[in-house]
Amino acid sequence: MNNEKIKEREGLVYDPTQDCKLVGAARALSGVKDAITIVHARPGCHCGVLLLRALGSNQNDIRIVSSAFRASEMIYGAEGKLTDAIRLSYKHFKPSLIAVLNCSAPAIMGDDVEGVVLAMKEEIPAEVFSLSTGGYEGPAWIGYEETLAELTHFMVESEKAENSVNIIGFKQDEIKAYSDLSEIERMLNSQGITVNSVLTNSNFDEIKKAPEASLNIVLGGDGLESAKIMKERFDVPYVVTPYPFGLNNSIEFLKRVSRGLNKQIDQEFISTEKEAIKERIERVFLFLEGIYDTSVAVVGDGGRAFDLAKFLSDELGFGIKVLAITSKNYSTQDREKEDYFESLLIEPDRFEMNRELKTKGVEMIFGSSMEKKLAYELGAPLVRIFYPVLDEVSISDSPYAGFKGTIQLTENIINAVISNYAGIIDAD
Amino acid sequence: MNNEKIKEREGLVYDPTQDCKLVGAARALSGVKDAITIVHARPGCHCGVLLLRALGSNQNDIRIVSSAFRASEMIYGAEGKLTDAIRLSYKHFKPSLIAVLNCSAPAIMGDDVEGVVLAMKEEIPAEVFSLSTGGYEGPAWIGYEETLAELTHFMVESEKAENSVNIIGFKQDEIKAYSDLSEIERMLNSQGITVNSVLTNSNFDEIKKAPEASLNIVLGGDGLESAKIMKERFDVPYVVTPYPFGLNNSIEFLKRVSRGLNKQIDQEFISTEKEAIKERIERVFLFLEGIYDTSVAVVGDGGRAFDLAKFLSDELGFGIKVLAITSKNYSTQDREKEDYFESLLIEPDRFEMNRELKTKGVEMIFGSSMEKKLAYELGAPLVRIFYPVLDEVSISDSPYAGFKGTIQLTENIINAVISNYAGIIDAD
Amino acid sequence: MIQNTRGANFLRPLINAYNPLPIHGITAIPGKISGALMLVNAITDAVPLIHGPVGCAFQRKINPFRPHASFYETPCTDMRDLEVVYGGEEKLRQGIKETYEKYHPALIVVITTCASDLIGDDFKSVIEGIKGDIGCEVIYTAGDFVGKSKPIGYQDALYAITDQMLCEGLEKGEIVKNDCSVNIITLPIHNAALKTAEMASVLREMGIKINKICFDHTTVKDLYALSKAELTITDYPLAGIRLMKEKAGVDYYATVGLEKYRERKEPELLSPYGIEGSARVFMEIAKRMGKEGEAEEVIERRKKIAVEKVSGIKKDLEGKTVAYSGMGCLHSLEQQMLLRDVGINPGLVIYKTSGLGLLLSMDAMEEVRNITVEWARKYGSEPEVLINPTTKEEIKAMKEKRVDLAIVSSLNNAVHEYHKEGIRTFNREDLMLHYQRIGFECPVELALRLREALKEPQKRSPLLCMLEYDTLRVNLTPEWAKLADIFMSLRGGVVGDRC
Amino acid sequence: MIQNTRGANFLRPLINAYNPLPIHGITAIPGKISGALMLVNAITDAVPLIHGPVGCAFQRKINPFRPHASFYETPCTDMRDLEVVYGGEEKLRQGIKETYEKYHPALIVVITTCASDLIGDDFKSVIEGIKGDIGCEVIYTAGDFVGKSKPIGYQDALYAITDQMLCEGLEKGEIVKNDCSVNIITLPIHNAALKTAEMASVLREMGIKINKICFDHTTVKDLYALSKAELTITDYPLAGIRLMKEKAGVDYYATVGLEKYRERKEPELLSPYGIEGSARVFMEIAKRMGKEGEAEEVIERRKKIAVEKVSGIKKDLEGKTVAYSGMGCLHSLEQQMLLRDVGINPGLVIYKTSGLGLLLSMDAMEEVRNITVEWARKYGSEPEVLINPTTKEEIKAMKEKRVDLAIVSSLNNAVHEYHKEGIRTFNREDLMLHYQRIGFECPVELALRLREALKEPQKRSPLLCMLEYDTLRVNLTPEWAKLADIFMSLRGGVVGDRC
Repeated sequence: MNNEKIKEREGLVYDPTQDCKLVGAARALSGVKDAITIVHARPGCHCGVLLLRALGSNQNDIRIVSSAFRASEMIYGAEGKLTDAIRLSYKHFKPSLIAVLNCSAPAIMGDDVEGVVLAMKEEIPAEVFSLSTGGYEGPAWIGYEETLAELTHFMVESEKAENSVNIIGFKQDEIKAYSDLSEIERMLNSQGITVNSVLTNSNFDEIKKAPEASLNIVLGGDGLESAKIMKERFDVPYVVTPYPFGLNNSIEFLKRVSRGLNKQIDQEFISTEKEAIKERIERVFLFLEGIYDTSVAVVGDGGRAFDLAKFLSDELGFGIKVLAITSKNYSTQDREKEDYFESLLIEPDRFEMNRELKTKGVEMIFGSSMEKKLAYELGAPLVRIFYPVLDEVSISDSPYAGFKGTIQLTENIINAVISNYAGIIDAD
Repeated sequence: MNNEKIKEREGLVYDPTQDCKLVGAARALSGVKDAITIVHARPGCHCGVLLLRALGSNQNDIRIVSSAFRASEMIYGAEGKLTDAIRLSYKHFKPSLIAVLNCSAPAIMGDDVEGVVLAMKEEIPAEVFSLSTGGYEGPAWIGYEETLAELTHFMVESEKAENSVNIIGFKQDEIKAYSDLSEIERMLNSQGITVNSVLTNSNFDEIKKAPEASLNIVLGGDGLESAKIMKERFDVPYVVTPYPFGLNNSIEFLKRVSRGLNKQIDQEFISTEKEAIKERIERVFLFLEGIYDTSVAVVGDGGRAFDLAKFLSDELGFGIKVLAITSKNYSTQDREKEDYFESLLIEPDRFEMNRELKTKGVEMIFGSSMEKKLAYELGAPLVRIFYPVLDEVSISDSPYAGFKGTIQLTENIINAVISNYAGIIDAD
Repeated sequence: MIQNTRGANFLRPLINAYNPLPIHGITAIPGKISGALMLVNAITDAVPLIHGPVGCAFQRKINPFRPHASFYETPCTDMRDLEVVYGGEEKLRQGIKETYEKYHPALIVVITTCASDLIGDDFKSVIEGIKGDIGCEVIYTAGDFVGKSKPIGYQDALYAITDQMLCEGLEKGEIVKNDCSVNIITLPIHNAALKTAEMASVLREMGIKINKICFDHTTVKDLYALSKAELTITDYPLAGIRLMKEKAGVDYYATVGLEKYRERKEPELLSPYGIEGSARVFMEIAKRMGKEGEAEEVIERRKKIAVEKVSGIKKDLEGKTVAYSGMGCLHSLEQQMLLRDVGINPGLVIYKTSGLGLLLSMDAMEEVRNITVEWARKYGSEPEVLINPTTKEEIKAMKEKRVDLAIVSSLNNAVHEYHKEGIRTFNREDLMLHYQRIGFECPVELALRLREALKEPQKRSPLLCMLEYDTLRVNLTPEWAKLADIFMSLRGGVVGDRC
Repeated sequence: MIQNTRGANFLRPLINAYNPLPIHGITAIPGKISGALMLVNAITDAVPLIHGPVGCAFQRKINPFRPHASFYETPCTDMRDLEVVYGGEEKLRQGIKETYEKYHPALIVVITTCASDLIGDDFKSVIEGIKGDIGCEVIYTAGDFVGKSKPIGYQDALYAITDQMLCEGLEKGEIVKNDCSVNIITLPIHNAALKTAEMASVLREMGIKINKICFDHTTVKDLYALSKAELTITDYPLAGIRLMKEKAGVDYYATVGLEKYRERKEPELLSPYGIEGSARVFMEIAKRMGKEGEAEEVIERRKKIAVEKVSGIKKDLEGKTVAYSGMGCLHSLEQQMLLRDVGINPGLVIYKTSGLGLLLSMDAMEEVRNITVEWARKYGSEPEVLINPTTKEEIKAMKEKRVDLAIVSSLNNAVHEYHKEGIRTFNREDLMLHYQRIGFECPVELALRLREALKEPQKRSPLLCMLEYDTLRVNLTPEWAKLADIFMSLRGGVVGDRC
């Protein structure tokens, strides 16, 4: 991959394809199942995070509270409101952890959030901590990394359990999160590996016990910082694996984990899964032949989009005209030299990205709900894979990840092509 | 339900919503896994059946052969071609059964198909039979019933196995056929019931052994004729069950089967499944509240559409503005008096049906691929449930039937509403 | 029986799908950026420029007022630490220039954020400094023009337009009036074009021209033309509209006469709906425009047609017992339409103050309640009134009264529980969201829809009945009820954004 | 680099999705009804009436030529036993009347079926009898007008239109000619409008008017106007077009000179594509229209632009070794475009006779093969020729020759196997289906696409490689190969419908 193909943002004005620190932190925290997140901010920030959560994941598991201060409190400080918010959160939810996300306004105002947190720690029998998440302080992925790193502070040294792993970088508000995790667990179990705790999709107590695992799996590179800390502090080694989109990534996932555990890989399991995939794709092989070589764009975060693009190119035979990484992580730079895409955009401005997709003759988009209008303008089907997905739900057992996910992805992709109204418009 | 709500076809000209005898017979036969179907007809009939099969089901399991005769043979008869077709089919596929479907042209020409069949039975070591399937001789569902009835002739008397059932009326070319069958089997197994043979999704040998079952389950009333024959000839009792769309139909399905086997129903299994459904719908309860009361039309065959409509009305709270039964079966008349729909069309002309849907303010259609243009014109999402589905595939484990199907249907329905381009058009 | 226009059938279920989302003053308040974006988005050739960090642009893409219709274009100045320390004016200046070059809009609306507000950037001078260098209009909205009027960002942005664009031109005295014409301005979330079609047609028939309808494919040019009208018709006298009167002499007429009601306490003033309400409103507009003579004939003729149509349908509704829930909200329809026009017979009226509490004080609520009962009596019914009943109690009462139809809100009443008990419902929320409007056709449509609801097949066992709900807020699960409780406690009773 | 028009990007993958379906003479032949429906469907105000049983209408909704675009309107006379015994003429008569009343079309095309043909209904007299009573044109197509010309139903229906509609009018001598104008008629499956745009523009520049382009939103009125042209340009001289010459004096020009080729054996005659091929075709048309003078300048100018553009791209293709598969089919592009225009250097030519066998006799195939090699030599290459190699052999040869790009067909070559071995491909099938057309722009586009293909990322491990394929027909699984074998044996070598 020569560098001429990598494009960085040109202008100053930025129609962002990524979110701010607050959202990265809130996402990480939402996977601590008995935690409450307090958004210490003016109403907009809280409303935004609440909407993302209510539209994009389990609608009955929100756990996001606003400190709800008013404009008038911007002058005298909103520490009182924050104190009330923490008290009320404890009263109503009895959480194990309360995390205060200190946003732009109180940060600039100079609220003494640390002071409030210290005082409340005395008062209520739950852990409380705060994080600096001013919008101007960095992008979402940094907020995510810092939050996971913060969680390591609560972890306790303990005996290692053999063949036990933690999964790091799992985000339970992605479209297929729950079924992806099931499939990943099934794959690991097939190799005699058990999952200790998931960062983040575990109770606070389980997260504290994370050092019991004998290996950390860093999914797609997300949460690498916390894995490094855990290696240093608790001597838990880690492997960075692909997010297991497709057959090859799934096998590679198992290989790296096995290698990390010094285990032999169970080839029989893989053969069985391969056979199952073969049997399913045989049923639609004519369509698969037909859509081979479709020109697509992949627009998603660094922890997922590279691996999806690789699957689409290598296994379905698609032409990846544009790979747009909307949000980096610490592995992104290493992956920029890979070669299954024609053009790579890093954290692009939406205006520039749309222009790029339009000139490249993209026929299908793999993205988030935010690519909906672009897809409409291009007349290209949109397959929603990446966060945030706000206009599609998944409550069935239908992963995109792993061996089963290979079948599900293939099905959805074929359907995205053949089951729209295009035929009628054409016939008109 | 008062009769003013039931509408029959008005005119003579018929833009059909159902197919002819040939297709019903071919569909039944395609589920005899080691059978070859010979379409004895001019090219069009064969091409039509082949397309339905290649686009609507397993693309690597076709087993439909044409006798391929030419116009010139319409004068002197095409018996020679038929003989060749049978020979070649045997030579290439070594099937257990060869079924000759005698279509309009040779039927009117007066080909001695019976004679050919008799001769070939001598020559090749496979069963051969023929059926009269002239397009003018009746609709698809009659062809289906007659084919299953014909299959009973090959069945052999045998000892009954306890808690063993046959499933009749299963059609393996429906969109979710394979996963529906898995789910139905899972449900039966949970009650200690095993599946003996499936009419039709079994080898010819398994079908011959159908009388080993202690009960026949007639899914949605399809194949009733064969169940009656088997009761008479082999003393296998039968129950007609709903097609298990939704929670209530699933429970009702298990109840009827248990009753038919004089078994206690395992309530614990049902409780667990209910709990699972509750947990999943909680995740999307806001959307479910939001789409409650959507005005819909259900356009499908009698063996499925009543049950789906009942689910949509009773459980999702939809208003069934129009229920169009595109193809009857022997249970249809009994069901006409049910009351969860506002207007019922029986085997309607497509022109009249479309007019009805357009005046009723239908906002979503549950139908087949044939309703695609109508849905487009109405600006209503189309959920493809009924045969034929030619523009959507399903190779994943994602049933519409049973307890799991309740979750999958709910997911797909929510997505049909929220994940189209409508929001963009609205915002424009 | 009701015909939809081709190709639009998806919209009702789509909008409804997102409607139960309990935000808007229940568990959250959309910030000012969202409101401003709503307005900018409704102007086809305008582009927003959010002066703040990425989050203020990315999260705001989700439109809290219409979550099904995102804001796909939200460029921002990508404010970082550096600007927070040294100020963001230069970045804003550059950003405006670049925005013009990229998007070539007719208008750039700079939307400020907490961050830019707090660091004290001088938006006004930045804009004044750069305006001449680029080929389009630039204004800014900072959320501080209109006080607490909701939805704050929308109000503020409209004010900014009036103040910074329209009044600018006015000072030069260049307005050529469009004689005897009116503007119709409603919130973009109210489907302006659809809901004002009849009003426009009635006014035209009276000889009143329609200058502009906002917001319906509105362009910047249309905005400039607003000041050509003699009168602006609006639901509520938004700050921007009041300013237009003050500075440009375009007087306004508010269809919901909240101000007058506070003086005169005549409940009719709150309801511009139904046959009489609409007639009153049209006549008042006509008077303001000096068209009483023409108006009388038009109104009488249209009224007559509507009355005839309704009475044709009324027969099927006679003798049916109805329960309805008190509206609380000012969009109230029961008095004018249900009782007077359609002539339904309420056996039961239900009040849920948990919902109302958000919107009106306890006194005001009592007032509304009294009005409701009084009205019912006037039309010959003596309804039982339930205050904050549990769903069980409601159902018990409905069964005792042999209620044929419950006209309730899917957001405040557990309609699926009613259905399970065999009680038919009519969703007030749906009417309000999609059909309610000023004019004579609406009561006819309501009558038709009620008749249909009476015939609707029963829904026997909704899956939603499996879930637990809060006993008071029957549309919220316990989880959400907790969030609502916390929010209420912290805000100390906010005024919602819905109305 | 290649820009698609807005909103049409879905079409290529959608059409491609259904393209590998092995019908059309491989395992089946679409019947005449499908062909007739294709034509009727292309006339916006025409409605078919299938005179036969329901199956002939229901199954035929699936369009074998374009499975993604069904025929949603296929009313039939619902023939039953009774009609088979007593005849269906009365039902047809009633059916025509009712069809008119229901659909109000400008034309009803009665399509007969095996059943109605065999029972001997007299379509002609039924139609003549009822024509006067209804307000539209009625014709019938019975599949017996045009012999074996493929696609039979399409040919037949076009013939029926010419015979029963156009020539009817002609006899009355009412034609007012559209001076110096031409029709362009292609199959509706060939995306007429898209693919003839440049041709129309070139002809217009020469002073030749375009009377009608068929089929592209064609109405019945447009059909009547066909006879006003002086000349019809078509790919193949369809029977209906020949009839138009005979009866209405509208001569025709076939761009693919199959008839002339049979006389003169000049391979160029088979290829109207590429810069020279297009120039020849345009000049021949101009001569027929008496516009040689104007034509010369236009062609020279357009040629020059194309040549310049191509040579700009050629640089990137120089020194690259290419393998290509022999086309066999008459849409052949290698000679004109690949060799002459783009100047590629073929190291390897592959022939698959299993595919060719369907279309040409062995002799004809040998002929085509010789032409191919001769052409390659002429342009300085001495390619190796492989006849019916296995995929393994192909790949081995390609690796030996260090092939940079294999220009092959996804329908005849196992492209996913090449990819697995690191060989880049260019899909001929895709070019043919979506882009190939007469004109000077096409070679430029081809050159661009070839250059892009050379840069395309490798596809390393296609899932399709997991499947078993037939060794000879590498696009078919063994299951389908058996169906194909049976079909071939029974038909004894049919002529396919594709070309």
